[in-house]
Amino acid sequence: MGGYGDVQMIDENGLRMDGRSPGDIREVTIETGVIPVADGSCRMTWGTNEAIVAVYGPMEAHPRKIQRQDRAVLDVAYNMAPFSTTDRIRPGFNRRSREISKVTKDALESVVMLELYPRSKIRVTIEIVSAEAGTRCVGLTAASVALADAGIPMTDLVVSVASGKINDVVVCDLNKEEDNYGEADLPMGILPNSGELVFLQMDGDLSQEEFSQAWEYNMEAAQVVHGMMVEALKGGGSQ
Amino acid sequence: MGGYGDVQMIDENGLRMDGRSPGDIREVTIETGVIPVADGSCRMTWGTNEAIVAVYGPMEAHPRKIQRQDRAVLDVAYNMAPFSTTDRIRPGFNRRSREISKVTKDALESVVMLELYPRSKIRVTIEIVSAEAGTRCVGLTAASVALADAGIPMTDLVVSVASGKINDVVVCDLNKEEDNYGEADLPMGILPNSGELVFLQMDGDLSQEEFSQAWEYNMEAAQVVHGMMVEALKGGGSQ
Amino acid sequence: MGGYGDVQMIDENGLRMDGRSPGDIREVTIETGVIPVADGSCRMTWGTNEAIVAVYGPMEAHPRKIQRQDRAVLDVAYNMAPFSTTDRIRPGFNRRSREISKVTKDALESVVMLELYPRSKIRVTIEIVSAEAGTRCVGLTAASVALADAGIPMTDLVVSVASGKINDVVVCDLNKEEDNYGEADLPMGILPNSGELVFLQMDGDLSQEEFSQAWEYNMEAAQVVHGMMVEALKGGGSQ
Amino acid sequence: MSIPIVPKLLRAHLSDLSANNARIDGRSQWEGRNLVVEHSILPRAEGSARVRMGDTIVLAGVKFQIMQPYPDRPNQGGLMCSADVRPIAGRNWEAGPPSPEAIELGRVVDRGIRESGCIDVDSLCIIPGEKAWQVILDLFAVSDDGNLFDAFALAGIAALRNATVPAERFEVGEDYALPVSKTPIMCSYHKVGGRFVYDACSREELGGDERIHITLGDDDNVHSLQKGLKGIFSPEEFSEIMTNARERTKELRKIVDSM
Amino acid sequence: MSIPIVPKLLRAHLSDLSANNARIDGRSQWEGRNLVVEHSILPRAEGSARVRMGDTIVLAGVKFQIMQPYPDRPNQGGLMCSADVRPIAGRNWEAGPPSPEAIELGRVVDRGIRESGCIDVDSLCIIPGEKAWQVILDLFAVSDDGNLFDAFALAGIAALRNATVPAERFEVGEDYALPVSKTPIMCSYHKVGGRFVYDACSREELGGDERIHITLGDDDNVHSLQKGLKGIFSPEEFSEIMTNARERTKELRKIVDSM
Amino acid sequence: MSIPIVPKLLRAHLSDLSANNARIDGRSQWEGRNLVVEHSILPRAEGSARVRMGDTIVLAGVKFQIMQPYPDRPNQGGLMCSADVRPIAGRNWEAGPPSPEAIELGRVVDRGIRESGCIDVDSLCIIPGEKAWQVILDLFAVSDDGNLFDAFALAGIAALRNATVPAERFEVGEDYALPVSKTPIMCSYHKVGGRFVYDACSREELGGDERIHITLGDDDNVHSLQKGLKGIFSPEEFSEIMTNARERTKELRKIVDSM
Repeated sequence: MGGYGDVQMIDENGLRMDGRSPGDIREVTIETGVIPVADGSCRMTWGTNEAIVAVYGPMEAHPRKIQRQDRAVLDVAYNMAPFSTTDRIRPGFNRRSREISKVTKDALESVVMLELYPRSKIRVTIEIVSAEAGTRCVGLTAASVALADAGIPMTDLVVSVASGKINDVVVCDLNKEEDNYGEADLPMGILPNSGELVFLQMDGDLSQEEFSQAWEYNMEAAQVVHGMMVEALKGGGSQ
Repeated sequence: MGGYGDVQMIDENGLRMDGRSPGDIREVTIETGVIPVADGSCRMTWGTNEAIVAVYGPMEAHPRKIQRQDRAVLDVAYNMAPFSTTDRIRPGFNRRSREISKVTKDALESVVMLELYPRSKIRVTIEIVSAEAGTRCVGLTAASVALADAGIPMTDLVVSVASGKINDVVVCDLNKEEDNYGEADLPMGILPNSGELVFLQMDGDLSQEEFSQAWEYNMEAAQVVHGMMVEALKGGGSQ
Repeated sequence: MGGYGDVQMIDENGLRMDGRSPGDIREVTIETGVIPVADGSCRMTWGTNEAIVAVYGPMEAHPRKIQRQDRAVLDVAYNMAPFSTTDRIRPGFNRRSREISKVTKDALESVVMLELYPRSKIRVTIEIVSAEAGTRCVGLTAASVALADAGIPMTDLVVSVASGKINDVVVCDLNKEEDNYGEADLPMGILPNSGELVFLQMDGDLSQEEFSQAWEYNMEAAQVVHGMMVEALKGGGSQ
Repeated sequence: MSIPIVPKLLRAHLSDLSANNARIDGRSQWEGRNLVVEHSILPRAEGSARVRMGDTIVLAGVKFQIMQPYPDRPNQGGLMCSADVRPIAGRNWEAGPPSPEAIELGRVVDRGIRESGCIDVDSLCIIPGEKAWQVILDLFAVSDDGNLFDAFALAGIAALRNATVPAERFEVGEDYALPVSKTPIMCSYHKVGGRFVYDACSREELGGDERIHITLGDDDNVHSLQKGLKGIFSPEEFSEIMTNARERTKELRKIVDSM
Repeated sequence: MSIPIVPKLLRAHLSDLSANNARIDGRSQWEGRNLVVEHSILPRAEGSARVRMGDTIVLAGVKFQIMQPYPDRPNQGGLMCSADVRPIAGRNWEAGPPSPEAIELGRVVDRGIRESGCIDVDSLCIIPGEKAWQVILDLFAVSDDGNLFDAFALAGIAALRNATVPAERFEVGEDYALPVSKTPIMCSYHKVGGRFVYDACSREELGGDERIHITLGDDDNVHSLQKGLKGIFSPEEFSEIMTNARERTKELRKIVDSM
Repeated sequence: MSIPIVPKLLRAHLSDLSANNARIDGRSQWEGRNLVVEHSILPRAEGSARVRMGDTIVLAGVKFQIMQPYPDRPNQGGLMCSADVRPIAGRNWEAGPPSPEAIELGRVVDRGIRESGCIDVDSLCIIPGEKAWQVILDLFAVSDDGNLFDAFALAGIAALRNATVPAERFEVGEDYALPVSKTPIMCSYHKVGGRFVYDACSREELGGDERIHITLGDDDNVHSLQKGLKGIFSPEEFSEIMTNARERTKELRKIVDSM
């Protein structure tokens, strides 16, 4: 986390520079069926983040050595397009993307009913084409919508939200400027029906009280976003 | 293409700096059977270009997943040796070589009777050990001679020649100095018996009339080179 | 080899800067069973060199294409840890390590009775965690102890020692300072029971007489180290 | 890219259609698919475009970096064009280093734009010998239903024409529109069922033979050609598609120029 | 890392044990294995430590390089943390580029140390804008019997606290102890047989589900969290392990601080 | 390099031949194959040679670059030797990153040339601390019928002796012949059918055991040794091949020195 400098990001009324209250999230839009050749897909914007996700499968897993006799394998890749950030990103190997791919896969495997498709493969590709702050949350949330759009059975959707801290105040869903001066970041992946978790990361500095507040904000925001996901899946539908 | 500067490359009699007329090609030599351990091979010099090509096969295609039930697979690699150019070339991955390997393979697959050798592999390796200008043409032409030297049935030989433009004049077979100031390059892969094409690239700037002239030069030069290829295959022969 | 400068490394009594006579080796310690999860292991210190070796196997060789019907395959890797040298070593591909891995494998294959374990694999990993001079010798020697610790049958142990030349004097087992000014290095891998060789490298400049002296020192030192290896294998033993 | 096995049935079906002067999706021989070109769609890019041709969708984004000019060309900046087809775009595209197909795609599109001279590299100089702009055009496939070449080329030139040089952010002056003086347009033809057609869809690519890419400039001059895949064609066939390309590029250029 | 097939028998056995409040190696739910922390064990490193937790053994070594500070932070040096699990450490670890598992390991340990602020990057400046120290912490697994995360984190902070800045060798002043102001400690919990346990051994990792890593600072502040692997957990479960982590990190911090 | 399965029949045949003091191609134990050394055969290289030993053919090319000397050796240039065995040279050589076999080849040839001191790196200095020549020797296999080591080493030293420093092209003075003061020569011996032979052909390599490479200098001093492949040899065997190498290197040195 950055966290240096003494820039004032919260005004005297407790509002943030973009007018949000501490617990508010940015504007979110969700659209399904956006990739005609995919089995399921989702475009999600969140502030000026934009993630596009394609799901292919269940399909034959090859080479055969990756097959599992009792379940499908889930192949998850998270990537940032070269033009998604202020400074261009060079294509290719990237430790950050590898780690996010792995934890996203870990989260999705917790809900996808892989045992229904032995010996097959389901491929989930998350592309961030515009990045603000919180891309891993947008990607994971959009991925669960795309899986639903593809008709892959899941025990629940996953909603991912992050809260953080600026100017020693806990706030939900940091935007880019807040993130530059942020003192902590707590992304979570929440099952909206049970309130359980499948994804959790955190870095920075949070006291136990601040931590509880951030946790609470995430839980509340997850309910809001969940409503929009359900709406999008009713309305949109894959082509 | 370079194309800048106002260096005069054509004299008042319409002759080029090395004395050639616009439609003339450089000196060419062709030799077969130059690699004792290969099934077929060819060394071709063209100006101060030198290409060496080895053909191995038909042989077992492995790993098995690359095998095709109804035909042989053709494996074609074009490479420039480190000492083939004025500035040394670092060995290793190279987008230009990958593209030339691909289009050369596409051209050769159009004439090699792959269906005669199901489940097998034929490997063609083109090494440029001295480069002037037009190495992709020399490599493709030498590869078709080496395939014939290996006794691989083909529907026709492939002759590859390039024409271009210097000082707004269309000329055939640019040499190195001409290429440095060249304004266009049109390499073609021609079947000498039918006049059909299996390879075509072009970059630079050619009006429709210039384009027709360059095309014509290539067609004529192909007949000249074809005669030398047939001669070499009669005389040489693999060891 | 370095070999420049006129630093005096041998005193008037013919002793070296650390007090050793020309034929003496540095202090050596050998310990087995140091890696609880491995089938055999060895930690060897030699001066301030420290090598740790793990042996896994015999185990199933996969993928199947690496299997041999009539013997086990031996997989040997030599590597220097990033913190093993004064200047940190970047992890990753390294031509020097690849070559040392190969010649170490060649040496060990000469004594391990691979034919007893058809279709299986034995994996030997040599990690240099502290490097002074002569790490390839320490690694090879420690590897043969670790193989014995794993109970893998061998026709003999391998003892590896190097002699060299400083100030035009042939000496055994160069330490780091001597190596910086060394004029030659002759590492050998010796079977202590027969006096035969399975490993030999050399670089630098040695007259035929100097070469014979260096050879002789190595043969003598091998007997000394062999005694310690036998002792360690009696005393230690894998857990 | 993993190579799908071509079903003989598909080839036979395409041949039958071709014999009846028909195509698998009902189009005529020289008819393109529905086309939508949008620009300014990527908030972090200095120029961007989205092209949709039927079910093929691509993005193009322009970014700028400051480079040191090459010693022998102290007054020139640079143009770099990179095409990436990642697994999102279709089930046969795989992760990993760029496949020969993706390399060819990027290089062919790059040549068409570069050789047209639409970007004057001398105009990219900031301080001679010290600083110049490097223009980076990234092409990104979202959905591959065939003919990525034309979609990339169109998105590429549209994104360049949409680009603003971010001089303020780099503290070297005021922002200005990237000067793009020409509009090179690529048209691609695939041989399907024995004849060439314009703008093949993926089933036509799968069951077809060679493809030819033609990039023409504002004055009909040829800037780039490429024949790809196994196949033999005659001078007469080439002449026919070149004639078509002269018409078609004019239509497409109007769309881009009017943006 | 090659992924071993998990025998159903092992999972069943672990479930039975768990139902009886027992563990496969006889420990209780929150009990750690035998712990030995040593320092100054690598002659070529500027700081080093060896940690043994049961049959898991790791090394940590600190090296220094001189770097040019980033233009926007001219007074700051850097910290780099790299974890490597090579084939020596266990039969399922394979040679080659770092696996996703090894990448996650390194990044999670890195975050815990970095985010605690235990190293003041401003103190690493030598000449503002020109020279600063880059601290490189290399974590190296010798024997993997489970819970490499905690072993790496512990060896890492111990090695840093043991490190001497080699200013003399680089001819920029006199050597001095690297200032390390805090002692972040990681505790890891695996879900085994349906409940979380502390400090899982490799058989528990193999037959278990998700794991959670918690790094706490001197004042119990949270510096890093990570959930890994497939699995679902409740807020109550998380609350329970967080409570345990607050106790356990205090005990471990004492060991490190007393060295 | 893909590893061909060694037919037991070939090994048995080679043993029988050896027992009768014969070799598979009719040569005697210490007899080399037909040798042709040519120079100045690569128009773009500053020095070049082609060596043909029986059906083994290799090329060597010398190129020059300007480098900045290392801080601790401001008056020295450098020598880099790189060996590449690409698929052209034989059906078992494969494309891709250099195999362990190719790496060993390059490093052994490099050491023989480097350690002989035949190139005085001090003579490569242009401006102390600023500019020096880097000599790059590229070895390239055209046809591998065995003993690439000796062919590479011979072509390498011949190409270096043939090289002209291209000072004019780099605008740092007049061209001059690269000073090469010595002629290190490598001789290689393979154990075939239980005894060592000189200059093995590929069938002998395939059905043989270990190989030993010896590089001797003008005064018979040893500059480099390497034992490769699985096999055990005695001091007596080594002594015998060393004696042979002293004779043979003299003959080969005459050929190179007379060019």
